[in-house]
Amino acid sequence: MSSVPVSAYLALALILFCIGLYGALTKKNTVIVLISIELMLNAVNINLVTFSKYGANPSITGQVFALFSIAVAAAEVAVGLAILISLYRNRRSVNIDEVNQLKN
Amino acid sequence: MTLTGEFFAFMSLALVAVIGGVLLLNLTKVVHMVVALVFTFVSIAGIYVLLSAEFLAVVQVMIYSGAITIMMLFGIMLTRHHGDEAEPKGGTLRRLFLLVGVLGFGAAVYFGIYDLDFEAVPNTLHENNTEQIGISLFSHYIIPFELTSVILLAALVGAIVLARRDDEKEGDQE
Amino acid sequence: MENAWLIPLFPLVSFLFLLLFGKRLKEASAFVGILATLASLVYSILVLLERLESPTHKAEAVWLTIGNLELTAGFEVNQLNALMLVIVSLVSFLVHTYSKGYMHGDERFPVFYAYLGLFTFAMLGLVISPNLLQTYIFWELVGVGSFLLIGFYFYKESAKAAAKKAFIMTRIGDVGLLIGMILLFWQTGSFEYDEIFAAVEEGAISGTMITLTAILIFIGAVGKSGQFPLHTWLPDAMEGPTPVSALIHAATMVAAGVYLVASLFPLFNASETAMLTVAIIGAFTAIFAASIGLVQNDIKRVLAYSTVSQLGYMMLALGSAGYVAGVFHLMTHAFFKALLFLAAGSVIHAVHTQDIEKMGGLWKKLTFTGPLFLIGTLAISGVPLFSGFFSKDEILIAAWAHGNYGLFWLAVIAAFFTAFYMFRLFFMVFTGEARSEMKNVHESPSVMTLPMLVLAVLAVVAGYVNTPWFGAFLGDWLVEGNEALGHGHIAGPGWIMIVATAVSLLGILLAWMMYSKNSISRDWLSSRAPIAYGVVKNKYYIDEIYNQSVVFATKAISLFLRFIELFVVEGLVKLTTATVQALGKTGAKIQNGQVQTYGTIAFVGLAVLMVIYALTGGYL
Amino acid sequence: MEFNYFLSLLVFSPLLGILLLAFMPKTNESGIKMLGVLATLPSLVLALLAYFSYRGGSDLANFSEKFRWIQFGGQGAEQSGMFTVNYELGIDGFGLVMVVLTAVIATLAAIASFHIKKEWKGYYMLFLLLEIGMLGVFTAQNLILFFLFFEITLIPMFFLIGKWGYYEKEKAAYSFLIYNGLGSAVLLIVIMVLFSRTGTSNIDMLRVILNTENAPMFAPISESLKMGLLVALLVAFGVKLPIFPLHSWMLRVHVEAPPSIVMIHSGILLKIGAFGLIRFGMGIFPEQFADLAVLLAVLGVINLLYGAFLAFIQTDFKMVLAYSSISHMGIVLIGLGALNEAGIQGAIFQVVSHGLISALLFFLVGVLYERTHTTTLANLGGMAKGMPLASGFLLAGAMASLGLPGMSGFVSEFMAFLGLFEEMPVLAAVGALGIIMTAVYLLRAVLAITYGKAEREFVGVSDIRSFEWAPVLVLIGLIVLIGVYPAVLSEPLQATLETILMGIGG
Repeated sequence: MSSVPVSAYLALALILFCIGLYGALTKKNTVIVLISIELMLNAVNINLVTFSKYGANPSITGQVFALFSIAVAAAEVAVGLAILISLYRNRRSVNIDEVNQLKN
Repeated sequence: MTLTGEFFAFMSLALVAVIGGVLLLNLTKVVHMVVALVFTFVSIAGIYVLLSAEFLAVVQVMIYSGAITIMMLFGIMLTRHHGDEAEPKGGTLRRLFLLVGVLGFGAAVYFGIYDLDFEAVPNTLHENNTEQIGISLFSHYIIPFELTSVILLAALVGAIVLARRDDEKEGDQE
Repeated sequence: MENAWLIPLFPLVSFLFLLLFGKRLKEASAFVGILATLASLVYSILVLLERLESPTHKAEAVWLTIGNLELTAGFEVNQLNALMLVIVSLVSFLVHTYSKGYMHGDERFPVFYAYLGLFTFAMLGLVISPNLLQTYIFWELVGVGSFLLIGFYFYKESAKAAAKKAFIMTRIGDVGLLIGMILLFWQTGSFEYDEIFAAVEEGAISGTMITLTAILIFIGAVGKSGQFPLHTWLPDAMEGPTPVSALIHAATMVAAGVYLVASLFPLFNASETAMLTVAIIGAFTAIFAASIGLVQNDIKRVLAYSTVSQLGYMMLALGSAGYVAGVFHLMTHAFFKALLFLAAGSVIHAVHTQDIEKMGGLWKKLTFTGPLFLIGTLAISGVPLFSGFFSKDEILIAAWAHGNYGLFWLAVIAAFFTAFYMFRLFFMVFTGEARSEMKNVHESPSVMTLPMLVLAVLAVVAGYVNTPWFGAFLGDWLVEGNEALGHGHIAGPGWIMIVATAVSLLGILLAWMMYSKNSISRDWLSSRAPIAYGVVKNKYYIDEIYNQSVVFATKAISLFLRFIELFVVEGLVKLTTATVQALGKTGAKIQNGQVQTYGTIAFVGLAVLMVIYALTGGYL
Repeated sequence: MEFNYFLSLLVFSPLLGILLLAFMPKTNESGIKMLGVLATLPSLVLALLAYFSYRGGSDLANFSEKFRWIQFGGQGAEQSGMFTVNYELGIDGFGLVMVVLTAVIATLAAIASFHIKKEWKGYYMLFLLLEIGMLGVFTAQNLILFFLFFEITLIPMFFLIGKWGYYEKEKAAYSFLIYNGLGSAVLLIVIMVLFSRTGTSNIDMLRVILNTENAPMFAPISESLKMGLLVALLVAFGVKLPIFPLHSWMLRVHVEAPPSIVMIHSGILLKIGAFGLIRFGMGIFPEQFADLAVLLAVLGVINLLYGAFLAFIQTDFKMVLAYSSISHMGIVLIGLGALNEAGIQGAIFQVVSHGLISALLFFLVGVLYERTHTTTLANLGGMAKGMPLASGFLLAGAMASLGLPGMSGFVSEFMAFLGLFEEMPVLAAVGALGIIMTAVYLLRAVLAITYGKAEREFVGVSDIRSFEWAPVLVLIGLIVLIGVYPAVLSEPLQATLETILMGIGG
């Protein structure tokens, strides 16, 4: 039997998620914001994999989903960086404070 | 809870992951932050191994620790950074507000999971893990799999278009 | 007697008629008023005569229904009421007649008569009321009549102030009456006098309650009858035309307080404390007002303080269980005080001043008014054979017999004061040399002197209906069939009569020596004890004290409440608006266009919701 | 006798006037004014007809009318009659009295509106709309209809104050709208809770349902919820009445609105608060109301004294009257707080009596302002010289207001205190101080205007003339009539009182 309880994995995922969230909402650098979002996705992946093993109905599905998630995250990073670069070209800055087009 | 090797492994991996995350928040240089996060990603790969997901662990190392981190570093390098990486002043109220929110959220979720434990059911995930994933992916999840490829394609095209259109604009201006 | 309710209606008709057509009638309005009061007078005399033989008549109808309660209105003719009817309608009739001469030439002549009609109506209505509620209604109406007449010269600031003061001071008393009356109602279940008395007799009300209600009702009487401490309005009320002072502030309305206590006598009699309160207030007022009267220089004010003092006598009588004495003095006082006021009016009419320092030597010029004034003075001073002598004597005996020895001696001193200041007034006005130039001094027309003559006759003879020598006819009749009212005549030691005579003669003598013969210097008192003189001269500074305390306190409370209004109530309003505005501004500020801010807000909102769900277990 | 559509006709007859006014040329001043007054007459005639046929023995239930109007909920609800909102009008004794009062004061205020100086057309159209709202409020038999009419009164009032008022009219209009809008919002919440939980909005049915054990309901209404609803009602109608400390809007309206509108406002609109409290508060939640009785009595005494003391130091006659209204509404609360026959009847009497008296006083304020262009006490004085009649009536109005016997004010004041003395003698004795204060501040103000030395500039002013006689005489006449012969008012009320008291169980 496992000596590490489910809740420990979940707690780890929670901590990472919170760190990612905090980073995503406070960091000024857009690159760091993007990477913080990756961290949040990773935390979610941990949950998926954990439940795939220790869930009420363990199966491979969780891992498959994590895989999908990683794939989508990779795509997202690609697009995100593309936007970042185009933004930088327009504004000469990656400071997220200066991105406030929503206001106008 | 018994003190087993698995426990030690988990504890050390988790510790490294969390430290990586905290460093992400506290370091001042962008490159250092990304590097700190590499540790986190690798530890997460280790956690996957503990959770009998060897294939996923490898993918994690390849995609995150490899591809994404490299891309991020390229992004950083492509965008010029002024010397001052110090956080701009102001926004402390919002940070505090957010911190309270995050802690509240964490507490609320932790309240939900802290004594969660399922009846452990014997499983066979660790046997031929990659094969299992492959079977599942190409039989049951074939349509999502194909759709993922569409997404990746779209992302690829999108990224190119985003970058190129700006080039043209710049070219027009120049 | 079945139609006694018509008596008040005559003046009411006169009031309404003059209100509508007075403008066209001009001075002919006087005839309307005189005729109406004459009708009332004749009817009242008929009712009185009938009442001498037949028993009390009472008739009532439902006035107001409150669920199961039925409040009634009607009229009652008992001995006291019948007597009051005659007194009121007689004085009213005489004053109506007198005013025709006195008010001649006033541009608001019809209005004056209309007001007189209103007052007479209310006063007559008051004295035939069979229950407390109706009494209260007319009680207030006479107050209004008095208010209107005091303020008749509305363009004078002093008249305005006096009218306002009169109304408010009596209103204070009225609230006492109202509270007492309502408390009594919930104790006995009725406003009817006879039912209240029955309940008192059965012991249905606790002793404390009797005392409480009696004293509360007495507060009403204090206000109306100008007793201490609510007396200050009465001297000021002299701002009204003099016939008004004679009618309202001497003979009728101010006596209403005495009448009220008299008609509720069984209630008062059931409580020793209440009786003692009445007696003490009465005796104190008697000597207190008399002492002020000693030094006043306004002819009407002297008479006003004398009225206050005499009313105090009546209260003392009632408080000493001298029911008959009180009512008797009420009657004689009505006659001689009305006479004095009318005579004073005649003097004022002739010399156009009220300051006695400026008068003097009028005896020869006012050949008719002078002797009549003297008769009144003699009567009020208690000189034997005049009416005031008998009634005052009765009061002194009642006080002695009831065991109020201290109050008795106070009353005796007050009697001395009375004789002194009344003759001081007489000597200063009528004897000696004129102290200022007076032209065109002429005797009043007969329409003014005739009423005075009638009153003078009554001032002399009215006393003989109730004397220790020829039988207490009035007393026996008043208490007939009602033991609760006490005996018709209270026997007292014979020396009281001698003492009373002696003090009044002493007072006259002293006044003669000071003001006529000048053998004692006039400023004897003012030079010896200037402080005491100043205090008395300024009416013990009561007005000033009230101004400093009650009026000031009222203003302070008002200002304090305005402070609350401005800062608390309005402050709350402003706080609310400020909060709403601040919320709106914050909301606008948050919309800064940054994704992170939006994300923060959205996420914190989610977190708050989650925390709430977690804490409430998922169900709100 | 059949009275189909009688009440609808009564309530909506001013609509005819609005339609006709719409076709009048804007400049035809006298025509518009005449039409405006005439348009109020049908309601008056019908209201009086209803009153006299009631006094003649006709049953008030005959006047009721009812049509199915709006259906909420699905098929099943329609069959069971639940969640149906009917258009239903009806009157009981209290409603009848209020309708007559409204019709009378509306006509008189229409006459008083002759003083209005501009845009008569719009004025009279709004005025008539206001009258529809007021009549509807007193005849509506269900809460939703009541609410609609209640709101109809708000909008014309807003424009009437904001357009035809004095210097700070806009501010007054806004504070009127905001306060009353909030009150309405609270009222709407109460109505919706009741409607959604019981499936009916009919007042009589609500009374039955809420006071029967285990009556069928969609969702239970606990005792504490009932209490909450009652408190909400108290707030909603307390704004209207107004109860301290919700009164500050009303002062502004009294001062800034044109006098003819204040006649309506002080005469009737404030009374909707009292009407609502009696009809809904006391009618639907009798038990909870009994629990709140002490609070109400205390609030009443506070209102009475607070208004009186503040009226004492005001320098503007209109402010004096405004605070006097607060003070007099305290007597309504005192009567309600007493919660016995005498008290409630006293409260209703006070509602009617104060309606008449304040209408009279504000009409005279209008007359005075018309001539002197000021209502500041310090600037006035000696008006009895130049306009003896108006001064006389002003004095009479003040006397009625301070509760002189023989006038309506006394009867109501007396009964309210009679009631309260039975229940809470000490509190009542404190409140009785208010009777003295009333005399003090009213005499101070009225004497400052009428007595004393005449200001030279006002010597030549004319007295009451032509059309001004009608309101004065009618109002004085009614005040004296009620004062001398209160049965005209008390008899129609007896049945209503019995119903209310049965609910309270006293």
